[in-house]
Amino acid sequence: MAEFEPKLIAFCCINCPSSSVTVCESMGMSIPTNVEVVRVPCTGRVDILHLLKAIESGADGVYVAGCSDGNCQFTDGNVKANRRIERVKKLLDEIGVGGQRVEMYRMSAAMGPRFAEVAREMTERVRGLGPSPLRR
Amino acid sequence: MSRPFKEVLTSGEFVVTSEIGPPKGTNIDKMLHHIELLKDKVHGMNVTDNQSSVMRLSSLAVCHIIKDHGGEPILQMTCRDRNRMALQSDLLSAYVLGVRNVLCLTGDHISLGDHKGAKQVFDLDSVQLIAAAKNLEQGQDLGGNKLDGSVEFCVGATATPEADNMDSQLLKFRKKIKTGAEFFQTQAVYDMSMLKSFMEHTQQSNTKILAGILVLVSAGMAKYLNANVAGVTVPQELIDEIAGAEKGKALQKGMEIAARQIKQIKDENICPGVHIMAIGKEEIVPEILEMAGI
Amino acid sequence: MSNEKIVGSVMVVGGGIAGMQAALDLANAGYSVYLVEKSSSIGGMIPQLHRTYPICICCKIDSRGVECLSNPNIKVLLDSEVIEVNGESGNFQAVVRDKDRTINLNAGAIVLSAGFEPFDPSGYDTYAYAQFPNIVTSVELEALQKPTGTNQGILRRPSDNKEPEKIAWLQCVGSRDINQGDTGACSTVCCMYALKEALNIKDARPRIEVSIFYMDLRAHGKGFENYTNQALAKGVRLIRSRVHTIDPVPGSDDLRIQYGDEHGHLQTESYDMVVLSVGLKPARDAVALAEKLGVNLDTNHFVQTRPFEPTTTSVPGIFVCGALNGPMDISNAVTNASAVVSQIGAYLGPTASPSKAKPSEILNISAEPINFMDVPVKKQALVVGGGVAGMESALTLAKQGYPVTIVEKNNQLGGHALFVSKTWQGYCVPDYLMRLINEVSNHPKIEIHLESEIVKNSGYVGNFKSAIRNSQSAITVEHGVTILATGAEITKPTEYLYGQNPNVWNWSDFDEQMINDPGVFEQAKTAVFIQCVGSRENERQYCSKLCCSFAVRKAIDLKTKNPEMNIYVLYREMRTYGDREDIYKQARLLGVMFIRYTLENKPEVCEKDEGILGVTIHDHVLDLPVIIEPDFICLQSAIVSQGSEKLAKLFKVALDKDGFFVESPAKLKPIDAMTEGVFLAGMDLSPKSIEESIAQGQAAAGRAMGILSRSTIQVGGVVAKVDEEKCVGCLTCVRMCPFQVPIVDPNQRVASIEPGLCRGCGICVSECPGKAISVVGFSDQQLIARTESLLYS
Amino acid sequence: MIIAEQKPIQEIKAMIASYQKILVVGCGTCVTVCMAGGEKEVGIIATSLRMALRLDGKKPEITEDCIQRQCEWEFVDALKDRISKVDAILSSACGVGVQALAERFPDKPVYPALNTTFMGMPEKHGLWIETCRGCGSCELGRFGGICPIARCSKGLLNGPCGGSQDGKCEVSKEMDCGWQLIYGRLKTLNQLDQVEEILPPKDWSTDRDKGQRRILREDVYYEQTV
Repeated sequence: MAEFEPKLIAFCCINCPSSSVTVCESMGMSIPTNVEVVRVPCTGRVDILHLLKAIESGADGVYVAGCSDGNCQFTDGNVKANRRIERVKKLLDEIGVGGQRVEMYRMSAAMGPRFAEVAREMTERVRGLGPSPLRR
Repeated sequence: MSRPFKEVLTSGEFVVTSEIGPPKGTNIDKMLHHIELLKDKVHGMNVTDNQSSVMRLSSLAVCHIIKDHGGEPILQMTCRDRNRMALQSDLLSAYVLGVRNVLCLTGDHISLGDHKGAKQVFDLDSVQLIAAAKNLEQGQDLGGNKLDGSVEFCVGATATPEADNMDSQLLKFRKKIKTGAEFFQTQAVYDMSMLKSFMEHTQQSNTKILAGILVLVSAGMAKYLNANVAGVTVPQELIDEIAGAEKGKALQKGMEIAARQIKQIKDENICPGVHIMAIGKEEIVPEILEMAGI
Repeated sequence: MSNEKIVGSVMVVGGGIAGMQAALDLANAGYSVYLVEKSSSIGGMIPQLHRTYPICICCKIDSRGVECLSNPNIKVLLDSEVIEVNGESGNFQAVVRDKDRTINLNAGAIVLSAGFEPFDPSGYDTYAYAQFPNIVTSVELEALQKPTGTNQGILRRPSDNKEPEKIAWLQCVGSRDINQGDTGACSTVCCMYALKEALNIKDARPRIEVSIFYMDLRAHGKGFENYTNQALAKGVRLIRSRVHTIDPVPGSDDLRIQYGDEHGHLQTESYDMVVLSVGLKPARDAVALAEKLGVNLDTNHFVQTRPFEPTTTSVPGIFVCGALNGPMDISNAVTNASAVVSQIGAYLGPTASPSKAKPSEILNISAEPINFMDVPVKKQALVVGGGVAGMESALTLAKQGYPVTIVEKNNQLGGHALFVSKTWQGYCVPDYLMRLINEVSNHPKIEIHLESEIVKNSGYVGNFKSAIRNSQSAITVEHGVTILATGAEITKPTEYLYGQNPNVWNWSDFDEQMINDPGVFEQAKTAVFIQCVGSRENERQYCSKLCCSFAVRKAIDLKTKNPEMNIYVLYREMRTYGDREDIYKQARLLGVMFIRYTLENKPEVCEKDEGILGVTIHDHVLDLPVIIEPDFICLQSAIVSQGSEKLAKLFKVALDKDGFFVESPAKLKPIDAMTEGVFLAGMDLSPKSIEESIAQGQAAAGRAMGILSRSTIQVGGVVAKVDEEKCVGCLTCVRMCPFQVPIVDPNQRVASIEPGLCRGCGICVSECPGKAISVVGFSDQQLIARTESLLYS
Repeated sequence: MIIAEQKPIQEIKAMIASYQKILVVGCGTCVTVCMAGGEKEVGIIATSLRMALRLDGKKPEITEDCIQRQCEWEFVDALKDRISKVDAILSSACGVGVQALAERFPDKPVYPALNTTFMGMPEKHGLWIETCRGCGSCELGRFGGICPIARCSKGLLNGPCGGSQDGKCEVSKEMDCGWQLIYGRLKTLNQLDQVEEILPPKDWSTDRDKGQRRILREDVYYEQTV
């Protein structure tokens, strides 16, 4: 049987993490094709509903890539996003989908390889969890 | 046979009271043993009322048992579990059963005990409960109705000498006196200088204030009191003293401390009496009194 | 594009951060710019760096290069060199040669911004740099750390590609050293970049041991002390010592370092790698060009500027900015560049520039049209604070014809400079200040409100409205830009017998006394200066920056007048950064005694009979207590912000934990506030010297010109919008917006968001419990639809 | 304002699991402001329920709506058409709204998505505290504007109990001692004499002990004809 390839959605701030994507690409590192990126002006724009809807629509995992600590150009959009992620994790645990399918990552643009690393890390994590129970 | 508590209070003697904790259940053997042990050694035995919000045998029933065994009971009543109807009714019952002393308290919050989901009452507060008892003595209930046969009590209340919010505590203290409290039994005190300064605040009243002596059984208990019990502060030197006791001798050390403080209170005439609390270990009270020279 | 005429051309030589910033600010103000860069790309040093301090912003700088290349007003000449310059101020003719051809161009003014080059340690045996592969320069280390480098962000040492476990930095390599490399100046930036490199390594691999060997830790800038404390907390080791020998460890590629510790004992330690924190030297080509242009250089070969004109060279029409002006960090270089632009503006006269779209960094992901609205710009400025920074910015703008309103809370202009007698170089401050106050007071375009304060502010970039109130009246002004330059205050010491003994002075009183009665302290036999009084301890964990230079200057002045005087400076770190190192050296030569103390061993001051003072201090070198009986003591007390909460709130500017204004985090914009159209200058940002305040005031004017020169400004675009039908006025958006943009007017009862102020982050949209806010291009529907389409495809 | 809190999703799911078509109705007033049941939370509840039920092998049709106030007949009536098409209603309003829906749509089962908790206000954004118990006879004038009934955990009228320490209540160190607040404020106002007086037991007849309370205002009363 072919190995399960998780479908992931990454909500990605157009600042540091998006630059990080560019750095990745310029270094010739590929971002796994199972990760689809949705760009947002700031991770502070990512709503609980967006994450839940992504899971409902069949994503096996969702993560949010925000700027590193203290580097949000809107002061603390990344911190606010992080708190929402915590609530989504609890909700998904309650529902039975599993909170581990959702994560927040912080990165600076200079950490180019980090974006690819995060994409792989999350892919591996979700692969370990198996397909979303909503897709079974 | 014991003397009426009111008579002791006015005699000028050094007053000693102690506590009896009703059992959780109906086995009263151990409690009876304590009653026998204490009835001739102390002037009054307080019976706690669902102490710490833990459901137990009723205070009124135990007071009646003490009376039967020739002791002098002090009925503790809290406002937590009964509304004004039940409280007044129980006061009438106490009187007809021969109980003549009542200590009126607010009571711990329900959430601190073993029935956290219970609905707490607090229809009256402690000042209003004192007033209710006094009112019954006048042959009237709180609804303004006449009684057929009134009551006569020696009414007591509590105070907290080591409270950090002394001003507002004194506000309530004054109200209790004004309402008719005849004696006070205080929350545990460990710091004699704080006790002295509290007594200075209360100089104008003629009410008898009995200092609460809670026997320490371990350094752990002392630390617990400091961390979790409002209005109680065990000074560091006492903690060190009990912590320094030989293994297995902590209780003995605690008894020594209690005896020493009782002696100091008596010798220096800080208070006209003491109220000894030995939660669950009432058998040690006579020995403490002996050590204190009483 | 508009067909308004563009006047004035400027040649900027050097495409590093300062050159790029100058070019962009000039272009935005309507000048046409030739940006001449000798290498094949612009960007300068910064693309070579791995992260910056105290906050990392390197990822935000790339766009500046792109902007330069795409701006129609900027012509970028790569691989180019200036061969010859003729003509004079207002009409220079330059000959520039690139790989293939020679270009003749005309320029009204020239900006020298071709910066610095790192000190090359290869010729110096002490550093053994050429001998051992595992001794690298800090510049090489940046490349080794970079994720885009050959090691993909994993630090490996050159000799064997091993991941190092122990790394040492040696400071002051090619700085503060006239024997080795003829560089007397302190390079200003190395302490901080070494800390940054060490901290980044610690963050990536906490088990790596990092040690920095230094002489004085010069963490004098805004946020630097805090950064240092962070580094210490994370295990960066600081060793105060100058290393004298580096030897190989036999049988390995490791290196052995010998150094004398603070007690004079010889210590030996082995390291896997040694990093030389190389200093900044003016770039050779730039120096050659400057010499060719007849521009004066200072003793350290940096371009010399005129007193109180931090970017003006000795040749009219030629300006300098960035590290060619003296060693400086990135944010000072950017400030310097904007200051140059304002000086050129005042010099060449204003231009009319086209209206420009509100700079939007936000990509539109939907097909939804983004609407902008053209709003005329109020070509007028409001300057809050009439100190040096405020007056310089006002005057610069007024000289270009823009009306300026100055609001000063005191009853006279001048601010803190009224109590300063000399700059660290020894220039006379009162003369300068009187000239400036006269010029400002008599300028027809400047309106001054003394004993007044701002009580209300509304609007947005290009269209602000403020209410000014004094005891008699209240007026309203409309202005396109706001410059906040409210200054700072000096604390009154609470120790060292201040206020109890008349001979214990606070430095501002001391200097004021020097202005009023220059000879007053001359006859003293012994003087003591105590540094860091209330700074870098307890609740004020920051450096007040200018006190070291102040004390050294005063010591020199006193010693020059009376060579017999014994002068002691009791300090914790001697922070005479940059060219100030020269006066530190001079003071030592004159015999001024410098004794270091630690926070645990602060000096003790007592009063003996008849008010005679006694100072006891533990001397580290002698390891003995030293007792001094001074005639007077001068205390360098801390500089604090003067309670700007109200203004911060009015103008939507954040305050840092020390109460100073916070500059925009969005990009490297050291004088832009978080709110567009609001600029910050002077000591309300952080403590600084007069020349730095002047530069900031001018730079604020330079930034302001970019807005005032436009006829209209575009607002709207990617901004949040409230659906009034759905809004219940719950205040969530008001509380959650990082920039305090949404308001719920008690009369309207629903929220409103001013499109001119909204930055489009979308935080309020995600927080609104009634779903009453949307942001153009990023609505819930759009984001959810995008997610679904990605998942279903 | 009425403060409410969302029930756990599993509890809500258990109530509505047997229905196929469900309408989740939010309320645009108090519960929107306290972030428990406005349009945003309705979306979260609906999405969460859809997922939770799908995991049980069901395919429910869950739709969403949010009206201005669930405690007014006119706004509730506007839901008529939508409600006629569903099997059950999940109300994310306070208990008042839930009951209004139940009364208006007697043939549709109505379930609460929230626990209606108290009357209070946000002390900080995201932290709400109870400040009024609605006892029906306000004594705030006597206590310096701080209610001993709502803010003393024992509702004492004559002063603090002995359990107050460092200004905090014996029940929780997170909770201010209501009596310390009262005492401090009256001291500031120089009105301590107001609490020296011994207060008799409170007349609780205006509390809810007489059953459902009602207020009839003759001057504005209007008999609705539906």
